[in-house]
Amino acid sequence: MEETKVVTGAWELSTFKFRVEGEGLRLMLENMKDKKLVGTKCSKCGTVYIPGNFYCRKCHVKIDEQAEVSDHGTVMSYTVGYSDVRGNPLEEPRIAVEVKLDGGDTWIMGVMQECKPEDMEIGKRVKVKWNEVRSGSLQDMKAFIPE
Amino acid sequence: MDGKVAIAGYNISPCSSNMVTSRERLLFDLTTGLFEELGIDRDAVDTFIIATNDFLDGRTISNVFLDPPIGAYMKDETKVEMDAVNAIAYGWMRILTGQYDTALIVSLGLCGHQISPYLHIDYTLDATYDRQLKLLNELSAAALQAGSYLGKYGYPAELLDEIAAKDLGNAALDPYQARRLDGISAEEVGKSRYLYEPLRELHCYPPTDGGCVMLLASEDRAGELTDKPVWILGMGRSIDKYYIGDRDLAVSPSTTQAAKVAYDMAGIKDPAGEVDLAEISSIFAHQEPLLAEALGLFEEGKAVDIYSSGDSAIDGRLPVNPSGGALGAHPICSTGLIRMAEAARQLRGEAEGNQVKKAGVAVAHGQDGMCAQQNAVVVLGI
Amino acid sequence: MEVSEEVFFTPTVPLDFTYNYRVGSHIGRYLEGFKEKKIMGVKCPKCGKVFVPPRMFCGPCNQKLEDFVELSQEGELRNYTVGHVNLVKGRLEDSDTPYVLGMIQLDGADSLFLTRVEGVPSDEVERGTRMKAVWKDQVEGDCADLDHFEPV
Amino acid sequence: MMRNVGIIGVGYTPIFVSKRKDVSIPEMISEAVDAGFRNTGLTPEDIDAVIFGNMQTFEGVNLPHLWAVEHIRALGKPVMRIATGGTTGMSAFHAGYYHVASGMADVVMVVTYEKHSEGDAQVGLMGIITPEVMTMLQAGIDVTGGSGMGAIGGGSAGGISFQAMSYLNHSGASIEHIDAMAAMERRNAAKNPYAHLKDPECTAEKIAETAMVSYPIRFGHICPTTDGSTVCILASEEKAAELADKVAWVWSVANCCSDATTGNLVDGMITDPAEQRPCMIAARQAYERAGIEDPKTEFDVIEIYNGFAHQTLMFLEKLGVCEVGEAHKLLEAGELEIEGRLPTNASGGVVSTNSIGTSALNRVTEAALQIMGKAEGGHQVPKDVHKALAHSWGGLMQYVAVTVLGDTPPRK
Repeated sequence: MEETKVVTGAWELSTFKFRVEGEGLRLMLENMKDKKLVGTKCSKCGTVYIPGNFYCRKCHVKIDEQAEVSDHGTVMSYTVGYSDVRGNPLEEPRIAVEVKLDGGDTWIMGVMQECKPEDMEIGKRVKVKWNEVRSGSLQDMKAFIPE
Repeated sequence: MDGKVAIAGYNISPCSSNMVTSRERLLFDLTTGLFEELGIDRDAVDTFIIATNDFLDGRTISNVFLDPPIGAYMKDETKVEMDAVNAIAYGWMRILTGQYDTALIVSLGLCGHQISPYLHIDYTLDATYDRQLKLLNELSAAALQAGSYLGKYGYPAELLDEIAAKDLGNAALDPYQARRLDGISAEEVGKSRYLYEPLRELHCYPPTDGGCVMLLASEDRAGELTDKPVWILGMGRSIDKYYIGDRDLAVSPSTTQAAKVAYDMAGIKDPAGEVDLAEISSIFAHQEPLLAEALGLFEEGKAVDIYSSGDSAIDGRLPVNPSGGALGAHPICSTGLIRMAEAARQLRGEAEGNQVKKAGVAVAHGQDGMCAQQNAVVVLGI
Repeated sequence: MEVSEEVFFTPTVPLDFTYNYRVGSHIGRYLEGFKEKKIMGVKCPKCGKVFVPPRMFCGPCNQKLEDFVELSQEGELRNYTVGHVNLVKGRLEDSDTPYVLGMIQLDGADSLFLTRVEGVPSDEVERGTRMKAVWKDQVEGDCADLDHFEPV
Repeated sequence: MMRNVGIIGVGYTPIFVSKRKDVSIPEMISEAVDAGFRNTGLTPEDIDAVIFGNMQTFEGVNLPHLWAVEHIRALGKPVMRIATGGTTGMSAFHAGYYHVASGMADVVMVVTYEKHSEGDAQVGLMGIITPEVMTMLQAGIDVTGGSGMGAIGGGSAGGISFQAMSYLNHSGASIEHIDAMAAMERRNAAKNPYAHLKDPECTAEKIAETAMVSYPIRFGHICPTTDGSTVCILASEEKAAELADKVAWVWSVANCCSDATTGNLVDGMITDPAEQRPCMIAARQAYERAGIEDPKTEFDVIEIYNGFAHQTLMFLEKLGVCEVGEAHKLLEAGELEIEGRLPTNASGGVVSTNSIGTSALNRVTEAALQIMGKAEGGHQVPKDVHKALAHSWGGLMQYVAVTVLGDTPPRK
């Protein structure tokens, strides 16, 4: 097989101007200053979304109701990262968790701290570790730690 | 063809150059609006077909977040990555098998604020040649096609002004169009700046945000859903060569082929005599007569007479783009579906200021690719 | 359908996705020709038509094309447009001066060839003009080697 | 009226490898198209419509069928482009099926491809959620900080680890079973001339030696990126009788979607990625349509879309061909092998060959070739194949499409 010349091309994603739904995320961010986690609740099926959503993804109806959820929750799944996707090893293993907060129905992803990989299990109780200084940014929620 | 398929309802977004919305919100509002009008909810939809494009949406698998906002959670959904007339073709076939009674066709193109629409054609070009040469783009290719078309019949460049003035005049009456230039004259069109000669800015579509949804239903189900079903009488699709240097750009063989299939299915023998109106995705002014000729609606070589006589105007003998067509709005992927919806609006007698006198049979058209390389034609009736 | 702009996050992506395309056998052969300032076409064994740039198939004849032929460097201007804008990453920018893009039928070819046209004022371009290829001084087997065409 | 539809031929590029440096995109696709015509004796005149599918951001070419129109011999024909992520190949196949079943075409060619070497698959996958990741950045998160966010950056690989962990937790299977599953498929791939990662001597121990990416996913569990193209030709019953000696009949198709399961901080996930309710719904619908009464005993061959090795086990259970928690026991008992009771991914599966646009179609074509008795290179199963099941998943783990094939027409 004869190798042929290479020419280049690009998909100019830098030219894009995205609008990403932010109503629910902004609601959550605002309240995080006060260590509160506020989402929205579907009045039809009762699903509580955190971060909130302007409509119910299951029922296809508009959502107007807010709902506060706990900063404690349960690990629904987790993974321990050893290398990046290209195979370069990480300096030390990192634990990422999917957590269902008490009172909420969605799983949200976070970094797990103050816990060894061998102590991790699905069903483990965890809580949010808040930053001392909070500004209404995702940084306010530093990590999940054991309850 | 066994069984009939109807358009049970549709919902067109008001289009604009910068719609302050997200993909999810636009589609949620379009679908819930349609469901409300029909008195149904998502349970009444058997299958969902989305027409979006990864390069327009700026993401891999562009439908990946769009299923919940259209009501498709835990339901059957697929994506046709083309102009949505092709998604209609798919929904229509699914219903014809008897396996589904309703199909919701969903499309959006945020090509005003989100992306430069011209890039969408850039990415379709031969990556090893045309994209390296960097001479060809959607506008330069269209200009060459316009030159080829005008040159073939010796038409004056002012014909393009007449076409655009007619379309933009119609568009100003239509509630869904983005470009609203009330009372613009051909002379004023002729004063807009040149992009690529002979095409001026107002001969070309405006970058547009917009979307459209349409519910198709089997004959039995249509009767329950609406008092005003619009029937799909025929459908045809075809494609031309890629290299513009290989093509006679003054004609559109694929449109002619697609139209023949659609007319045969609909039992139409003399389209110019039997069709009452046409909604054509002519995204550049010259494409309207060019495609109307390919559709058998205009006699070749008579475009100057047709436009000067008002034959194709709203109150003319054979109105073409009474909505104003794609020169008023071109949300890529949705444009052909909006043409269908506008045609249905005429057939249902709901087109208000754009309403043509006689509306029994309509032709709608959608296109993809450079210089309308790929075309889809649908014949609608009541 | 529209709401306040404040509802949204409006992220931008700081990078473009890049790709490396293999030109394959036919454009590969074409660009090889450029190294010797030759324009290669490919001939269909069935309909006899000669296409440029070369490609692997003649669609209407369902023929695989393997018969490469060298084309004349002269031909006739069949169609053109005068550009008043440039598209830069999809954005319209006014061009400092109008420029001409031409479709040339090279002698011996059946397809038209898109190129820049120079040596003639943009308001004096005429179809039917005989044109010839002008190469860059240094050719590298790159699309840009064939710089433009100008009147014979 | 639903018409019977049969698969009358398959065409592959001669090889599926990581880099095809000798051909352009359309040239590579034409190799599979040529093979389709060669294997069936058909010519382009016989084809009424063409369905085309791939994931276009992997090559940065929009609507590639426009550029490749002559290479796929589609001039003057209806061409429909279908793209649904990982399920693209099967979604395209389903579109072909409905073309024929509805009577709108008698013979349809489904063309799929991916030429991963021209782009960066990780970047292409990242493109699924770029705006969300950028939103999280804007909302203040440190994306580089933790493996959780780093994992999101890896496209499906990140969420996949959560899926695998959840699956292991509720099925009772262990990471060693995933190793053994991957090893079996690499061995099967060695018998398939159209597979990419082949290792006739592969063992679970060998897979276990590969680097851990994100527990429980090791490198050896992950699919490669492959250049290749696949074509599948479908025909009505009447045309099939005229044109083909062996036919694999389409008994039913079905698909279902849930919600994108990223679980990121812009959209929390509402379903467990290992729950796979869409798979259960699609399978149930497909079985109903095909008249399958007992999926545990009726299938002779199964092809599962497994970008990651644990998915073979997981989807066997979700498809209802065995009980939850039983798949790894079938593996241990050797029942999933080519010679076993329930041969699964005799082709080597996606974990051995992944040119994404083709991957879901290959599940159908491989099942069809098994029915026709035409699987080459030693991966034909020894028993008669009467019924086969093909599965695929896509999107952010929320799309599932399934196809049931049989050796006789489904309806009189």
